[in-house]
Amino acid sequence: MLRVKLFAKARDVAGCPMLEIPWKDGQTVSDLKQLLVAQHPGLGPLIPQLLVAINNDYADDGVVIQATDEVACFPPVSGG
Amino acid sequence: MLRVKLFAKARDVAGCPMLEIPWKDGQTVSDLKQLLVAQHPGLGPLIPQLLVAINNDYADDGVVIQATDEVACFPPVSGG
Amino acid sequence: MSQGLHMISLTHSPIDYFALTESVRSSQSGAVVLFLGTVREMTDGRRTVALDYEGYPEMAEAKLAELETVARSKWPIDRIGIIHRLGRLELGDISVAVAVSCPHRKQAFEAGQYLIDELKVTVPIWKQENWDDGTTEWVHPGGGNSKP
Amino acid sequence: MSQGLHMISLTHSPIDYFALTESVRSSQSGAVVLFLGTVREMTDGRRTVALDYEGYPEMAEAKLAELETVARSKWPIDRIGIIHRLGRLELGDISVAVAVSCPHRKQAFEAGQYLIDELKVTVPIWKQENWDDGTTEWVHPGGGNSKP
Repeated sequence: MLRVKLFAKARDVAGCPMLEIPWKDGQTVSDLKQLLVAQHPGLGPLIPQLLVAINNDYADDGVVIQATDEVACFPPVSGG
Repeated sequence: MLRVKLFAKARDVAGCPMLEIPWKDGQTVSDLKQLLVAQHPGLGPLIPQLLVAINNDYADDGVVIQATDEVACFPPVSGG
Repeated sequence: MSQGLHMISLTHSPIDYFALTESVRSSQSGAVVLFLGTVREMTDGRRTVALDYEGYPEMAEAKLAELETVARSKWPIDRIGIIHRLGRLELGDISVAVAVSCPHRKQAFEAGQYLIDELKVTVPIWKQENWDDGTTEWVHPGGGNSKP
Repeated sequence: MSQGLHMISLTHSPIDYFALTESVRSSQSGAVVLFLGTVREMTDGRRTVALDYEGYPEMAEAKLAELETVARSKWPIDRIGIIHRLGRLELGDISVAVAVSCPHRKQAFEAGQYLIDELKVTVPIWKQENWDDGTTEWVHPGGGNSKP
């Protein structure tokens, strides 16, 4: 299982700050986005802007995620 | 007589914070500079950069000075 | 990292920008620039009553440290201090303070503006508007799914 | 002049930049920029032990008021505060503080930088260096006898 932290509107829509996603070796950021929507269809509209962070760094769609990575998904940031 | 305030290096060179210059109607900023050097030759080297203010505003060489104006002469400013 | 003195943190308390500014002053620097972001009442004709800030603390601190490293590679920065507040903020409250000292003022202005501009697009913190009609709304700038 | 709230002055005392910054904060503004000029030890390899600032107070205050008017014509400034210190300043002391608030940060950075840049060329204040070899020297930027 991959543990995925959610923040801001993504957390509100999912109704949960942390999701657990069944995970296979070799799956990527892009795969994660599909699995998130399958589990929580409400996240669909957020996907085009959704940012994925692996171990505190932003990751592009093609990056492979290990089940042991620290992963977070969230909309564009708006601090300041 | 025209009273002329001096500041910074101009005051140090003249050795005085206020000079009194015999003044005739119609004389200009340019005339004032010549009269200053005549009275205090040490001011000569400062003249090319010397700024003249009339009633709290910078004045060009051609401006006519009234004996009742508030006049000040000083080198380029260096505050901040 | 050997980056000299700095104070970079997230807090749920009011920001003491005086202490932050004092922490970047130094006789090696002729210029200090402080930026404060404060909660503004009106945005595009709508009235805000409060903002709620949420952060992803571990990553936010990592990104702030990165930001410091990059800024130091671009300008001869003496000291940097950044504090971002999280939680409920009322009108006029300070949400973020960025202080930087440099030998000369142009460097300090450029570095200060760079730090707050980059903070706003790379550091994982989000704000939720509380409008005066009782509705709430996450502020999520639009624009592609590329890295910010 | 109806220019809203402002605090513009010369002083022989240490500058209370915290009070100055508080005076420009407002819930109409999302951004505050504060600039502090401080006495730097090293200039072109020479060591300063102190600076003496002298001003022409009546004209300096007139020029600062003009500066405020021009800045307000260029940016949507909410509040402005400027304090310049005169007299003997030691290393690290604050010689000038400029604070400005605006709705958005880009405006506040631009206005703050404009105010200090213009102050340094138009406001009649002069500094004298006290070098560590015991000599003193007026700082008088060169350049023609045109208006600054």
